[in-house]
Amino acid sequence: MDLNYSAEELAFRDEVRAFLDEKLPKDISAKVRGRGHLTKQDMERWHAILNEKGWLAPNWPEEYGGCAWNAVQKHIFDVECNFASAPRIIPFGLAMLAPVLMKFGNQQQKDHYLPRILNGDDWWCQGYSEPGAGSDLASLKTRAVRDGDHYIVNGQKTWTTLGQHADWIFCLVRTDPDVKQQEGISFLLIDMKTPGVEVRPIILLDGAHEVNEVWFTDVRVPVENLVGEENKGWTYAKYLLTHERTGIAGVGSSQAGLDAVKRMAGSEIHNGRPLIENPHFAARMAQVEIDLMAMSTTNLRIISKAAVGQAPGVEASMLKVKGTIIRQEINDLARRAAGPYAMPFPSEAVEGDNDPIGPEGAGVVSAQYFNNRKLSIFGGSNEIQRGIIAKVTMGG
Amino acid sequence: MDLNYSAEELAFRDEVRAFLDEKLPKDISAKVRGRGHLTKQDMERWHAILNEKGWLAPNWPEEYGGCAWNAVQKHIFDVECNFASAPRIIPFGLAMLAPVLMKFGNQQQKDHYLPRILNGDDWWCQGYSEPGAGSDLASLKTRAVRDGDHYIVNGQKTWTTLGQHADWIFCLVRTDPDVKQQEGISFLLIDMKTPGVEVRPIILLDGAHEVNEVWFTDVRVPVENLVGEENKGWTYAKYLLTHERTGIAGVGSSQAGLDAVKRMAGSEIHNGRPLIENPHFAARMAQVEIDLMAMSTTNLRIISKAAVGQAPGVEASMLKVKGTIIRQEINDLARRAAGPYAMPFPSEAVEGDNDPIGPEGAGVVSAQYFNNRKLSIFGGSNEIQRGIIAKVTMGG
Amino acid sequence: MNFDLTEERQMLQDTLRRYLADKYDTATRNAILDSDAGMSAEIWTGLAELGVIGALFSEADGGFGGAGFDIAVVFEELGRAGVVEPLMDTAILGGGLIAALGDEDQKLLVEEIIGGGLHVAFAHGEPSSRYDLRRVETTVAADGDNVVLNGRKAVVANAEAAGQLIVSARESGAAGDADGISLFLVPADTKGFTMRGYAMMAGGRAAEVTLDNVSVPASARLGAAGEALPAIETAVVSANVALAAETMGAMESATALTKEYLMTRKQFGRPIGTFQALAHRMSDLLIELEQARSAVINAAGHLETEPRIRDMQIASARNLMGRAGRLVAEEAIQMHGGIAMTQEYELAHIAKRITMADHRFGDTDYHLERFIALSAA
Amino acid sequence: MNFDLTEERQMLQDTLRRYLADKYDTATRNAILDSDAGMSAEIWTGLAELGVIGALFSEADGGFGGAGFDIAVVFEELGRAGVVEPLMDTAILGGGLIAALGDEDQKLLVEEIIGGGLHVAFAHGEPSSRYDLRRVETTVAADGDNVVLNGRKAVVANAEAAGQLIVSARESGAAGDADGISLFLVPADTKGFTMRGYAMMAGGRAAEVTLDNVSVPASARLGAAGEALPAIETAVVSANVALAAETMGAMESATALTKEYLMTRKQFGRPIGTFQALAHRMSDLLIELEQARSAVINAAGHLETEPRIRDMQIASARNLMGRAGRLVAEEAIQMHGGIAMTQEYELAHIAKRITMADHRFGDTDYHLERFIALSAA
Repeated sequence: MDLNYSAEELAFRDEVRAFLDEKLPKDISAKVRGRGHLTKQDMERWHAILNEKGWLAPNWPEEYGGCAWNAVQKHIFDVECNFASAPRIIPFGLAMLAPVLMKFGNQQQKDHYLPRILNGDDWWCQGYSEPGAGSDLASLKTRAVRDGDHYIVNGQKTWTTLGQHADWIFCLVRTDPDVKQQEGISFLLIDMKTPGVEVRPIILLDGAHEVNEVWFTDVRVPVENLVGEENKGWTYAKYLLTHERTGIAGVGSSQAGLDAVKRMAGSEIHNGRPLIENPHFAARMAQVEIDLMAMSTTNLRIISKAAVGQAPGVEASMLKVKGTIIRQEINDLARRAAGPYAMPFPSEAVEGDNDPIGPEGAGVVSAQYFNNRKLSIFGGSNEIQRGIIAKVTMGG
Repeated sequence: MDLNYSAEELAFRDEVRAFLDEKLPKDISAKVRGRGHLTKQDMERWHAILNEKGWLAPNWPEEYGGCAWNAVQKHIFDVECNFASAPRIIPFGLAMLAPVLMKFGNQQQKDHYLPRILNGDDWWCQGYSEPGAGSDLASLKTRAVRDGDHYIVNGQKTWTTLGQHADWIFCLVRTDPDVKQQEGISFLLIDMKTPGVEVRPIILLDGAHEVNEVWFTDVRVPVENLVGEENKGWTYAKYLLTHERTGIAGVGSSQAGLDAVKRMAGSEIHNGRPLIENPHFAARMAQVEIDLMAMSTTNLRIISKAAVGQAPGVEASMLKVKGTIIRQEINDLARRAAGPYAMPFPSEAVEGDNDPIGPEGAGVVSAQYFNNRKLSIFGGSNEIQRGIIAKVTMGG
Repeated sequence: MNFDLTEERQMLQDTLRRYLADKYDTATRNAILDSDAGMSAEIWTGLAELGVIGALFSEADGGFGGAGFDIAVVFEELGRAGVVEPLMDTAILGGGLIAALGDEDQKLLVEEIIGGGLHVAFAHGEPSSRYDLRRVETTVAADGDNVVLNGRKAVVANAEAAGQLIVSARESGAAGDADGISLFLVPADTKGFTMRGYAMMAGGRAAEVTLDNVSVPASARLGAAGEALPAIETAVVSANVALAAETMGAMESATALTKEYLMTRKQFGRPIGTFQALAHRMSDLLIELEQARSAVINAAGHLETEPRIRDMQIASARNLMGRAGRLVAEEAIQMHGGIAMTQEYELAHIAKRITMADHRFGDTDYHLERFIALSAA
Repeated sequence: MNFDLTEERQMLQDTLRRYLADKYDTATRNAILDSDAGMSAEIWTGLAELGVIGALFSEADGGFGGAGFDIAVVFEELGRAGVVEPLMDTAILGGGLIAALGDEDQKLLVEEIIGGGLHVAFAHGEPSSRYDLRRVETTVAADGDNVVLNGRKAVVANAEAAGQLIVSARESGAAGDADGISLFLVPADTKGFTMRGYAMMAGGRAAEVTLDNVSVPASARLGAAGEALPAIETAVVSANVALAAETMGAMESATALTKEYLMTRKQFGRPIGTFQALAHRMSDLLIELEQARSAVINAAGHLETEPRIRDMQIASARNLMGRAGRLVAEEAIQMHGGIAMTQEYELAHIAKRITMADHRFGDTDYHLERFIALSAA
């Protein structure tokens, strides 16, 4: 065992730092640091910069234009990006659809979609969840009925993240209603501009518009947009869900968040001393930092193992649960640090071109606290993850 | 609402204090304060003193020799007894069997057993749990087969508290094996001196002998020892389990325990200052004290309600869960306060007539910490209690 | 000792609960949240007419209540319905301070408050004071018969709606001193005020208030010069009872919504409340709700006791509410899943009320520290 | 960066695990616990013959290991099997201090230790020192070529079995000073020692040691006069790695036993592990176990780094182990129910090992404070 970076790893870290220093637009990193609202254009600019460098797809094989990084390199890149306040890369095309296409798509689909994902030609969103289904994906009701060269799709998806920006959606649809729940599901690619597709915003409790309902009314989808075999979609969805997810632990994000809390607690004065010196606040901070130090190593251990071909399996669920607990705890610390200034609503009155009020970064701590309750709900709730861990390790 | 004691209540408190000051033997209270080992004789002495005063049975109706106290008086008595380091009164006869006999026993049984319980003639123990049944009481296997004027009892009970001292045991036995689990159970009183009854000690993880296995091999029990009707025992057992239990929250015990922790933390020196001034220790202590202040009021609210005839129902389960969490947290604080002196095993080498080692009271903190893990396991585990709360409040 | 509400309070509670059930549903409240004023004049008048404001004042002050349990009963109901109208700011703080310190003339305002005709804001906290009631840096200087105020006040709730602001300023001493703090009753239209208003996360509005040579007659001072801190502390004690009770009421709603959701929502063919993990976690919420109820009773019941005991009970209640409230808010959202993440669902607002209460007059840790300090005293 | 054990360490781990699985079952261990010596000479010899003691020393000191990961591998296995034999006291502390400070003659003892022929006790803590390594009040006075020691040492683990005791005493300064502490290597049969021995809650024995004019040659001093603290701190750092690894090993056993119990034990006709509440809680234990494993790796991997980083990792690991260990020990017992409350069941001992480790060289809060102090430095 060796916990130190090797010379090569240090060189790689320096290369990443130099790149971020030179290429990450300052206006974008300022927004990320201040937790401001990123526009679609902001996200696309950064996507293009990474693509130009060839660093957009750490998890893709080289043949498709991936980075061919090992686990430690991916970790370094994650930490440095967060440290430099780079935006996160939208995962739907790159990290979610692409692996499915690579494994189950036909040659034509690979040739067509994969380069467009890298180039940012298509913005993808995900159509898994349905109203009333919660984490019980297999109960989905959206129907696709074969009609000649097309499927006719009817139904509704929900919690579709950034669906308002999307050109395409990859969907789970029911193609055979007469079989057991997990059978009869297919994996379909749908152009959002097709007549009958409607996106309706869902406003989250912090006022943010980031998820949507997507309604399908007699939407005609060419059969060539089916991925893999009809009625085998559940297999592909499971593959996607259990596929290696380097970023699932959110280590870099948590480290950046904790740094921000430390800055605020260093400047806020409580009883005549910086809040960071208050033993009760310091204890909360130290405990989450200690948990994060351990999880960071857990994360590296797991992705190292994954790198040499061992499936991460149940460990991804462990990282998801612990990772979200830590991130949410850091969000909680941030709101505490802000004191009474956690109360204002981060509207245009206190953000944007107006001078911020309260300590630096305080404007959005509460919004982020509430918004990030989603971390333990969406993408397979922590209850689902705990169920997976128990089932895999105890059987039954 | 009025949170203050009335003049009558204050007078009652003074009366209790004066009584305890005068009548509670100093050698016994010293043992309780030092958490030393109480002998059977110690417990019987205190039982007799209370009986002489007429204060042995707060929950019994006056007609049977009870105190006829209201809820507040019972609370005052509990708190003052704990404050004065009085031993707890063994509940099996007084608080558990007696209410069942009063409600379901025949006149002969009431006339015979109830006075003997008050006088301390019979030491009772409880025969509910069986090996492998855990909290699933209804699955019990001990058989009682009618044979003329007797039942022939075969089987095994476990976790029988202080069974080594007992003259009698009240038992749940299966009298009809052919019906659904909860039917076919009877409530039987068995003389421990009957041939075929064998008590085997179970040593708990802290080294204490306080629970036992009780084995029955062809034990002949006269049919007049059946309480109520044959095969109706489950009803009686449930009555007992849900019967008003003033002491279930353990408020007085927790207050006394917290006082002991404060004393130790006031004298232990950490970083040159009393441990009680250390912010991290103080925070742990304050939080449990705050929880206890609230639970003490919850307890009073609930027993006041019970006093005017409203059944406490699910609230007893709430008090059990929160009460055990608080008591166990105080045990944890006590071991922390003792520092390295929590490590010695409280054997004769460091107790009894030998000078104690370490800070006052440190000798048994770890033993008590481990022993009191039982609080959330025995007498209906906290999981069972949570299930009851959920079932009653949510139905289903 | 007894734990029964008086008949009057029971009636007040029933009346208020019915009124809010009738007039203050989720859609109405969400419309209020979206409005420019951030509150409803109609509801305000309605509450005044019901006597809800009067219940927060003693008979001597023109009301018919004002005891700890009156505050608790009212704010439990406000919390249960997620009411955002500023009863705490106008009545408990504003009205309370005027009643405690005002002269005959000033006290006439209390009548206006009880009638629903006047809003008041308590402009006390400053950008660097956090929860410290003594950290006042706003200055006051004599200028003939007038006094001139200069300084900045932070997150002043209800500032824009207020007809009168109660402004604290320092006559002498350093920022953290107990002595030297005065209060001034300043009409909102006085020259020299600048307000930067904004909505708050859990509803209602507040403002950053700048005082630039705000000149008022010396008679605008409430009580004796430099001696306002004890009255401020007393008013804040009442506000803390109100906050605790409001949080408890909101916790009641959060647990009730969650219970209902768990019973109706099905997954894998069964109500999700029958899954043991959720059932047990729901039980823990119900236990904490009882703890919270007792903490509010303790705080309300000791409002008129000697300060050390009173303050320990207040600190205790707010600390418990901070911990239990966080658990309930987070668990209620988690057990609901996605639906509770949406603004239009009732729980979203209730959870925000619970959480944001932890940022007024001291958070969980602040009250823990106070409890520790008072225990050692 | 890589997370694979070297082949040697993997082999050491396998060998030790097999040996203990074979020789150290619950019944054997419980018999050892009941014995007067509180340990087994046969096991001690066996461990020495396997090279387990040697693995804790560097080649320079006559061993073939001594790095952080050597300690971690050995103690994880000892923890997993609930071993009560005093490897930490004799080898890590005793042997470590002699190797660090001893002269040629004194260092000959290390060979004896590695061979299994000598026990050592580190008599450092005192009745009022708690976890403070600097709080030494035992005195040392020169007396010709001899020095005379007077004082009391508290909860000295392995004192009765030790052939040599390493006694700390103060040459100068006040109780809490860093400077002025010396160590002396004192044969157990030296006149003036009084030992009051006792068994410990989690196995093994300790003693209260009184030094009444214990006179030894000045050459018994280990290292330079008054300058022993850095070496003590370094030895305790290694002991903390050992404690963390041992706790982690014990947590592995506790979770494994619980998992097995949940899968085999049935209630209401189903294995209790299929009840969702228990399944989810079991998952949390497994998550904390991975956290603990990482904390041990971090601590062991930084044993040779600069002191501030090293000490932060140590404090971090012990704090995490205190929290996660408590959770695992308490939950494992709770999920088992009654059976885990009995002395004869394996988990009872394992839970005690986990919990009692929190009382050696600083508890959860002590290490949290250290982490905070080091973070601020």
